[in-house]
Amino acid sequence: MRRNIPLAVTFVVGMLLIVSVFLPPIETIGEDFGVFFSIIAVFAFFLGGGNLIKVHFGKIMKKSNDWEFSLVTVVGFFAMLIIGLFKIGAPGDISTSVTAEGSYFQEMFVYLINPLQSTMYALLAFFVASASYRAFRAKNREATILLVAAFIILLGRTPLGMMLTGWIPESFSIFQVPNLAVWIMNSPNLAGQRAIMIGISLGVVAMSLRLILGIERTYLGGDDKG
Amino acid sequence: MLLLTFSDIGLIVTLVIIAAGLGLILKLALKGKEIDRRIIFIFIFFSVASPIIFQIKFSEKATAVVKSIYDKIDNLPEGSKILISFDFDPAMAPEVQPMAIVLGRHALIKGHEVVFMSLWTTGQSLLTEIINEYILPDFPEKQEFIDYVTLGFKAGNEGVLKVIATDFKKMFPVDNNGRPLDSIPIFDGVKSCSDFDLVISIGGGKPGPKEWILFVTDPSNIPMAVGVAAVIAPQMYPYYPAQVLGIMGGVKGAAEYESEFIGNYERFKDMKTPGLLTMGPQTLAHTVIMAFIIIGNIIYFRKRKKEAKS
Amino acid sequence: MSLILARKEKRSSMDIGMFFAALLTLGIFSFLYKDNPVYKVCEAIFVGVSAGFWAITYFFDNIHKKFWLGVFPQEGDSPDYWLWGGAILGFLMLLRISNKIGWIARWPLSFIVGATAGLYMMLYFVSNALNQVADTMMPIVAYASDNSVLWLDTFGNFIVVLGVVTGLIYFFFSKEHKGLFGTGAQVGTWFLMITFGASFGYTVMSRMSLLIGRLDFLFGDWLGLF
Amino acid sequence: MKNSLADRSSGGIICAALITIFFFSGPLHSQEDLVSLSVKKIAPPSSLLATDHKYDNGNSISLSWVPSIDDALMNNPIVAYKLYRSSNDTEPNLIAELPPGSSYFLDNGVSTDNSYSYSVSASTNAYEVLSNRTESITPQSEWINYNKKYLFLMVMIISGAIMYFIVSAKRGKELFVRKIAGLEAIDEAVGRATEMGRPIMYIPGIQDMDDVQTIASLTILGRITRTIAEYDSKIFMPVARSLVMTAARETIKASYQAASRPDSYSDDMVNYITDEQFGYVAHVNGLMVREKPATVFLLGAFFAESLILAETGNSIGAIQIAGTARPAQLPFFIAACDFTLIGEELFAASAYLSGEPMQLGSLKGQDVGKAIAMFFVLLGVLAATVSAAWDIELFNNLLDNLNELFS
Repeated sequence: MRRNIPLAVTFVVGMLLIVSVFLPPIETIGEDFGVFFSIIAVFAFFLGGGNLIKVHFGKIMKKSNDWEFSLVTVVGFFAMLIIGLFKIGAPGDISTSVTAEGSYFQEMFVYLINPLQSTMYALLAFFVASASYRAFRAKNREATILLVAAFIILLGRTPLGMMLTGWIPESFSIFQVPNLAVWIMNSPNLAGQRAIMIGISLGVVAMSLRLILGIERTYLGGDDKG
Repeated sequence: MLLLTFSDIGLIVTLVIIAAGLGLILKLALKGKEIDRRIIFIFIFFSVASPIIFQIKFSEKATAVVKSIYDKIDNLPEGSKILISFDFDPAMAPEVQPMAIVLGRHALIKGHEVVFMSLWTTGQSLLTEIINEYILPDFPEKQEFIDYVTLGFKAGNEGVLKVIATDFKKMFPVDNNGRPLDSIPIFDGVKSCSDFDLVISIGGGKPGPKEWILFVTDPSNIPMAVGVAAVIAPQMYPYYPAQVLGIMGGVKGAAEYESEFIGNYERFKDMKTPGLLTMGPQTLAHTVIMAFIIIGNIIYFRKRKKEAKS
Repeated sequence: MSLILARKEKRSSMDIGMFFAALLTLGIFSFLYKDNPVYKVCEAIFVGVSAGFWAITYFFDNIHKKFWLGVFPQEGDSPDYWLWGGAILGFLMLLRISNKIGWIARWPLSFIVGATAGLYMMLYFVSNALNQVADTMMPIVAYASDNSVLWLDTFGNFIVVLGVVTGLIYFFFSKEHKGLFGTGAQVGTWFLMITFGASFGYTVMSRMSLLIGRLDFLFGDWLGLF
Repeated sequence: MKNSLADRSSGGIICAALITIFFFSGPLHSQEDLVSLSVKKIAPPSSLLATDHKYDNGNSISLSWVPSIDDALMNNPIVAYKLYRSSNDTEPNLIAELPPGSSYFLDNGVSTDNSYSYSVSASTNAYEVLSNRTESITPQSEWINYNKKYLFLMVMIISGAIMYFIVSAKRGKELFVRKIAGLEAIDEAVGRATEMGRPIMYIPGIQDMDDVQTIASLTILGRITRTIAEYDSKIFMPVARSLVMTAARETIKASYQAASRPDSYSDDMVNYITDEQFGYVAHVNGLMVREKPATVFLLGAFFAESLILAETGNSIGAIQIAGTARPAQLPFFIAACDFTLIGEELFAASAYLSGEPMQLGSLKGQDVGKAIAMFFVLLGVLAATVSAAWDIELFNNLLDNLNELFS
């Protein structure tokens, strides 16, 4: 029971979504699933959010290492819930959107979440540099190809590229670095991307079939005791 | 007389510091020492921050694809009619907005008659903002309807293009403010897009430059130039030079154009050039990254040599 | 005033929101040196506030807009009863808390897994496999409008086809990479390496713009240097 | 335009018409009417045909008509075609305005409950002329979309190949599967963590359970935790989605049971952090430098955070095994991680690790899929090249057929 019902559900639902592509009356069932999913996900949030509170309250109660920061997290979480649920600061009555201009919820987004988001994102500028320093070394043939391709593209995107190779006559202009960079992006890069994408789609088809047919069932537990 | 500006001093200081730092690191590298990633971080921070603070601009030499657009606008006789379409939204704006600004300025200073429009709903407010806040303040002498006109946004995507290719006023009976096109001097003698001497689309999504080429300028053989986001640029190259006379790709394309523009027009020597200003830090950072890749390889080969010996 | 772009946090430097935004920006950057209490505070705020942000957003978007207004619509519309299905599955999910009947939570899970498998199988098959194969079926020899052969484009086309085929050979699982087949796989890896190197180099610039944006905010909007 | 009036030989008639119309039109629209008067009368669009759109759920009707003969390329007086629909013989409503030159429209706003009739008009700036009304039509719902027969065929071939090898493997046919370096390294990576007495960190990407990569990641998690349970190492797994938390707990629990160590399992192994992409990353970064895991798995759907996580993991000296099916993020994993599962390998990983014949059989089936893809690529290239160069009919037809097959 505990195993077979879930396996049957997976099979039926999976097959339904596959054949729905060919059957007009149930064509939109995929979109309906999206709505279903978003509702289920909100319910699941009670588990996730509950876990968040549990973990941090636990730390605060036990006064374990770094409990002060847990306090900050919990206060932030509840503050956001209250501000949002009661739409504090939102102009007009309760029917206005929670993200309306001037609502505290929106202000929190603009002045707290937004700068945090964009700064975390901006860390990439540094990591891109340290990763290329470490990874782009001519250790073997593959690594050398990687290095050369990356270097040409990098060079092609600065004035240096034109400065170094601008002298090459127009009839051989493909060897000017900026043009070479465009060629690499359009030919070998495109080919590699396509091979990866075709491979991925076949991988997805095979894995989906394994899941639907119940051959792959790790997500339900490895054996029959569960 | 040699007069150094604030930016020049900044550039010299920055270059000296970076060069000295890299030299020092190279020396350590030759001894076979690995570099802490935080040193790389400092270099990246410095090479981005310093050009921003000192407003350093590198003069970009315009590549042929960009230069051809500049030359086209520069060489058209005064009073030529140019159509510029802003086909982008705020998300794409950082990359392509600089192009819109500099193209607008260039067309106006040459005394051309410029028509602005947009195929994107979200382009409408950007269009107004760019024209009123960036372009017009420098041209108090220019008159609406005689020197320029804003048609605003028109819904219908490619449909709009198919119509204006043969009949402009059918799609735009009135301008942005409801004034009939027939009463606007710029539109005297304009029947379709073919009556423009140059059409420029700035954007990167759909509808955008590609649709302009396919539906309007290619069938009627109208001179066409495009400005696109960097990721789209490779898709535009197949159209060059037969179907489009030039392409500006990403901030770099904008910077090349700005460089050409401020170099030739004394009046705009000190204008704000968002393209060049973003390119400054990017160029330095790219150069620093490439330097580190080279240093990394030097360290690697040193080590391998040592290991081979022992 | 900002040097390059107009952003959301557009206010005078005296503003308290602006001050916080700048402080959080610096706090996140401090992680680059090493982990420290300031970063920990930023992290704690980020986690708490953003979890609350999403909880509220999900609540209003999914439960209120999609579910509640769906089953209890405004006058004139007929209610979508099937949405209850999502709510019931969501409720079953919550049974996870119980030790005794927690296993029922697997039903909604298997529903999701089945649906995702079915949906993605078709989606990937069409958009990745079929479309990419179709795009590669092109003439190798490229002609100019006067019927002369464009050698460079022809070479580019040849490279694309070669790259796709050898790239796919690399992904073969059930055949040993030996002999001619091995050579094919080897060439395939080279194409993949070019792809990775080129894509890496190509993204460096956009990553730098993120940092430029942040520094522009710090120096321009906040400190008002220009 | 106004000058053209004078050129007419039948100027008198037009003048008469002009005066007549002038009288009938009120003074309110006088200006507009003056413009319209200079436009000659236009012919209506004709032969409007409303047919049920085939192979749909009865929610569309296709309309086609012959454009007005005045719809010409030069000096076209027509501004738009307007489509009117009347449902169940009620008052017609305007449903669409189309640019000149149009002759087709798909009306998606219908249902099988009503019957509809249509008319189309051609209009100039001031003048509109209607076509005949069509017969009443009720859209039909079909059960099967025959337009997708080739897609169905392709799906059947690929799925058939995969299932054939699953079945033949089940019957005991030996199958060879080449080594995948990233997966071979798992045992060693887990062992290393055990030796060093440090935990293992598992990150399943930042997408929810409705992304197939997350599911692939959880199937791999099931295999890896089995090994972890056997070695008795510690695993911790911060996640960005509540559903993934629940599913991952189920998976890990089951693996611990399978390894006969159910007591070692605890819910604390998996924790929900936040749905916010970079909030999650901020926390995971902090966790990495504080907990110093010896091994980090980054398997699933990753976006811009891929490199932030991988570089931080690298800075603490962890062995990193990564994998994603998002082509844009692969370069970063290749650069910063020790082993990377590239696209398809991510989906094959669980089957590979299981070592079960049926699972391995499906990998063989996948290879058949790749062989078919290669075959069609080469065939298509051949057909297209020959057809472009010499215009041989056989190859032209072949190319047409292939294009239809892949449309």
